[in-house]
Amino acid sequence: MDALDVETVRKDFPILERQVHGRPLVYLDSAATSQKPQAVLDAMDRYYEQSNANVHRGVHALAEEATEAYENARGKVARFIRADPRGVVFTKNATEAFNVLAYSLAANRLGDGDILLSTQMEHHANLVPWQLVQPRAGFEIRYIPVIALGPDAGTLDLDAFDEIVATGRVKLFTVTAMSNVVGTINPVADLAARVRAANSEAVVVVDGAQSVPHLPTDLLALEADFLCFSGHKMLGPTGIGVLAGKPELLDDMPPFLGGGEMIANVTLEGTTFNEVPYKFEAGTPPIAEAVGLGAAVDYLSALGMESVRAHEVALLEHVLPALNSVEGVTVHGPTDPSGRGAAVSFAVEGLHPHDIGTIMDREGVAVRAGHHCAKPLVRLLGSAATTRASFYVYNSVDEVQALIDAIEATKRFFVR
Amino acid sequence: MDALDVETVRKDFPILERQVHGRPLVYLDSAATSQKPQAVLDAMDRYYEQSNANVHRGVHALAEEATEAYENARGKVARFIRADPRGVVFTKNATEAFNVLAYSLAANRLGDGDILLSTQMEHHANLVPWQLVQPRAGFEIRYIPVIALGPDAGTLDLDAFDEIVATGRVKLFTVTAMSNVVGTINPVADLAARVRAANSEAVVVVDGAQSVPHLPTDLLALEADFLCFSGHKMLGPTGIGVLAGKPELLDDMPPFLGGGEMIANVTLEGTTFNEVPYKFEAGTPPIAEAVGLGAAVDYLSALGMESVRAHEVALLEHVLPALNSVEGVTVHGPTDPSGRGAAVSFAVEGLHPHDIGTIMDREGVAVRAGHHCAKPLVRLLGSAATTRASFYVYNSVDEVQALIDAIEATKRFFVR
Amino acid sequence: MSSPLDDLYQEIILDHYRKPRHRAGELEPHDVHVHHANPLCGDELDLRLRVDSTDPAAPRVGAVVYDGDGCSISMASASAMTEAVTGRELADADDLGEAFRLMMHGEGLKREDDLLDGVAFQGVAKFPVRVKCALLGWMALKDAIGTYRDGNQEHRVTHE
Amino acid sequence: MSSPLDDLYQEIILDHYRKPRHRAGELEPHDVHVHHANPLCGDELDLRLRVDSTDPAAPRVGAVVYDGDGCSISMASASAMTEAVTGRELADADDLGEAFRLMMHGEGLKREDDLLDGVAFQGVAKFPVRVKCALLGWMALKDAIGTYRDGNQEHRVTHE
Ligand SMILES: Cc1ncc(COP(=O)(O)O)c(C=O)c1O
Ligand SMILES: Cc1ncc(COP(=O)(O)O)c(C=O)c1O
Repeated sequence: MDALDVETVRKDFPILERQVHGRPLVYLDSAATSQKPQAVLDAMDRYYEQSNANVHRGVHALAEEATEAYENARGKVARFIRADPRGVVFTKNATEAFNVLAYSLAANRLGDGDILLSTQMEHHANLVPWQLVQPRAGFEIRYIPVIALGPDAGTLDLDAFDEIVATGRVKLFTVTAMSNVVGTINPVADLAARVRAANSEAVVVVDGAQSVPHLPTDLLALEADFLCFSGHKMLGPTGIGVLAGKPELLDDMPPFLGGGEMIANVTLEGTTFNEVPYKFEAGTPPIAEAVGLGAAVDYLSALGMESVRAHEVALLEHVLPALNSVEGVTVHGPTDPSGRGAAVSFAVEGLHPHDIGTIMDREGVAVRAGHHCAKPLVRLLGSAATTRASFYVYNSVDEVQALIDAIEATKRFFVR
Repeated sequence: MDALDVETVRKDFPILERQVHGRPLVYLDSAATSQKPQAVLDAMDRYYEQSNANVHRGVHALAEEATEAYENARGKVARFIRADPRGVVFTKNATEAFNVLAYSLAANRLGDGDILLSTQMEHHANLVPWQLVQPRAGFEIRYIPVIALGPDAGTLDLDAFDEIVATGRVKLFTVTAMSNVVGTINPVADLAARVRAANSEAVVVVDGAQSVPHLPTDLLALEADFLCFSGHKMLGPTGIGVLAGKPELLDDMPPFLGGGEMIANVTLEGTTFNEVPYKFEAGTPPIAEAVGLGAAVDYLSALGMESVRAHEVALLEHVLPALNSVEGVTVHGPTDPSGRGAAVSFAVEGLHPHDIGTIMDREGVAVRAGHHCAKPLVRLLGSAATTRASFYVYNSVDEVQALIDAIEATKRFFVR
Repeated sequence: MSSPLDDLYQEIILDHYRKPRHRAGELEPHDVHVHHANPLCGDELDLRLRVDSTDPAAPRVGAVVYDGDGCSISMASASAMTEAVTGRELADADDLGEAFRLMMHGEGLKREDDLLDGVAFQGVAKFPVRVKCALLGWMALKDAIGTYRDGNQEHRVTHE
Repeated sequence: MSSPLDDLYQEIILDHYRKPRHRAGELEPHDVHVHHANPLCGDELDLRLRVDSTDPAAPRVGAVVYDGDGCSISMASASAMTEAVTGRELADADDLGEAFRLMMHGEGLKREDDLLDGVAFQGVAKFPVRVKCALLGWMALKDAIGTYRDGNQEHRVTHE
């Protein structure tokens, strides 16, 4: 495993040369969306400048090239997460992937008496879709609580988990592999195994929106049936996400969106559907975006996901103690870098996250202030909002210092 | 109205410099997807290289710039079709837009005894979604037949239309403004008025996937409640579509996809939803794609949509007689350029569209062979497939000749 | 020479933030209590209003207090609002709120003198994401007056 | 020097297209009729099979005819198929079909001599979108044999 050379990496990201309010940009908001390396932009431009056509239906050269580029991207993504390409469905974002599962899987497989088990640390994308279909399907939604205080703060309450699982009624278990607010890495494979042991019919869904960009991913090892994630958080473009899963399960699911591409035959009386993954890709797919995501995956693979993770752990080893040493700062979530990702939420006594975010921005430091689309968790942390700094391959130790300096500046600003 | 200078336009499209099998590319497949001008690619690159961030939730400079870029694009699209920006929802493609309407509108507003009136010339995107929700909602789907033969071939059977409308039971009417197979321009405003006269509660949905790229569009003048179209067919990127409609109607509709952005508040017990258009934009939206679509709209507006249309009519005035003069060739659909767009399907006696498409490709001419995702219509034309040449702003009269030459070459190939 | 940030966090605003006026979780007696939330930012505000009906034809803001969890802009603006409206006729307070709203949307500055320290929030208009924060207290007041007129005592509002 | 297009449309293929063998919409008597469609391309094919059970332990292709609406590749391939399988034991015809399928997927050329003109379709493998066309007739035959073995007489299949 090669250590990641941040200075070299940074050169690949044009936006990092930018100034914000006369200061160099310190981008610490990758958990919201990542920046893009030149290679990703080039791959999309090349696609548009040389091969652009609609896929799957054409006999002309561009259509064949476009189809090949699109399907190659599917193959790259499949290899990146060790999945069967037949089970790699391109969606518009992670959110759509969850909706496909809610409408086509949960609403059909679950009913009265069944429990859909989720957690209190989920992103809205992994909460709202289930809530939307629940009234019609009639299953019950339960949430594993998150421990608020003490050494295990920010982790799942496993006793509560075991208790719910012991009912044997958990038919669908959905959990994030990594919290976008407090960074917690959940023991997904272990939890999945326990759910399956209690009910062999249970389906396990994993939110990989934060884990796939930052950790080596092996769908099989995760013991998951489905994994949802987004391209834009892993150096890829906006407009593309992935629903990866077992082809057999996808085969059994009714289609969700209807339209072109997903059909085998259409008559005015009815329709027969195409095979997976196409059954779930209605309409013209995000072709250039798939190409861009393929290039992002190539870029990450060239760095090596082990190296990416090691780089972030090294950053965490700087940032956690540095934050804790600032008076009035409380870091949320796991304290040991080995148990967490590089999304770091914190509170500053007496200061509101919005004010912190605004003042830090004037220092060039981009952090996020708010509920991070995970209101139930943020509420549990005792506030309506947190300030979150999140790191990625292009962030350096110097930027950790810039963060700390900006927090100090913010404090001075309000007490002056 | 300035006439469009094709040679100048062509310089803006890098892909047109390409060779295919040693011949200059003659791209006649714009009805499937259009090529992209440099300005669109540049706008997206600039976004990624300078302002990329997630939208709507950030207080830092990039997040504000990204939000502004995204919302500006919404404004541009709204002005382009004369719609209220609050009623402009960005989807992933036209197909998703129809699905939103099927799941959130038809499945809720229509029930037993109601008729959803469609036509036999619709694209699968405007057939399958309604079919998917129909069993649950219980409404009846009726189709206006298309006249197969005679001077009105390829147009809607208006007598049959009037008969169905006279029942007063048509609660939703959906029709394409322009056929993607035979080019027919439907008298949408007139049909809409008749439907509303018979039932003031009726909702009118227009498929603008082919019309918005090629004709000046005025949502009000169309008398439509909703208009669905795709970015990639109008010089914009893949990965973005539009559901445009009356904000009041969107307000009344339950949300479709659940997730971040579309919520006002989330608790573990339930959710309240954001206002329109955000209620229908779950998850991270196609931000760069919206920026690209905004640039495409700027490009088209600079050409002038009247000029775009005039250019295509001029091409049709060449291509229709030229095709008709080739022995064995039958052109489908309206014969008068004023009643049709520039998607031209034809049959060549004794030759199968797939063979035609393959041989033409060797001549550098990209046409589409197949059912064009409009099987019911293509079946009516008497075959399982047609060959379709479709034209756009960058196509020249010389390319019409290239098409004719390629057809002749194909005929020679098979009789040699 | 003032930087935009100075516009946002004027000394007057910081002063209201550090030394809030009429910030309290109780007001006894009171006629109306409203709770307003800005869920996208996470700001929350409770406002209690006592109406002075000495002249039943022209009821006035007898007293108004606020409390909440929010950024400096939202809390300081609520503080400045309480000073500007106390003692005014309800209709007049409503009108003043409208003047504030227009100012925040960059649509002109009316009743400058009556807004008192509220004028200091003009600079916030340059920070679109923060405009909602500055409006929160005023929206709550407007809602409290409406709730009172409707003959009710409690109202909860979530701003989208 | 052959161009890829010549590979696709070899003289042999064009010959089968122009002068189809065993192309007919009827075969009396027949044991099985199958209808296969490739909806994504629009190809449709009817195949009728008469089984020769003189040796009940080793039934043979007594006669096979096809008809349909499809491109030159699909129709010519079906034509070449009928010549290659007529008279063969059903199990052997199945095996030959598998050899053809592997060849089309670029996985080696087996039973070259038995495939007769079928070998000419090798070049189609370079045109991925056309491979399905070349396979249509062979898929129909395989299905007809299976349908016969299952004791049925009719089957309709839509290839996805
Ligand atoms: C008339 C018509 N409607 C709808 C669509 C669907 O568009 P998309 O595939 O971009 O969703 C198309 C394009 O294929 C079309 O031509
Ligand atoms: C943990 C988690 N899940 C899901 C999502 C939703 O991703 P998207 O907005 O791209 O659909 C996000 C990102 O916001 C996330 O952090």
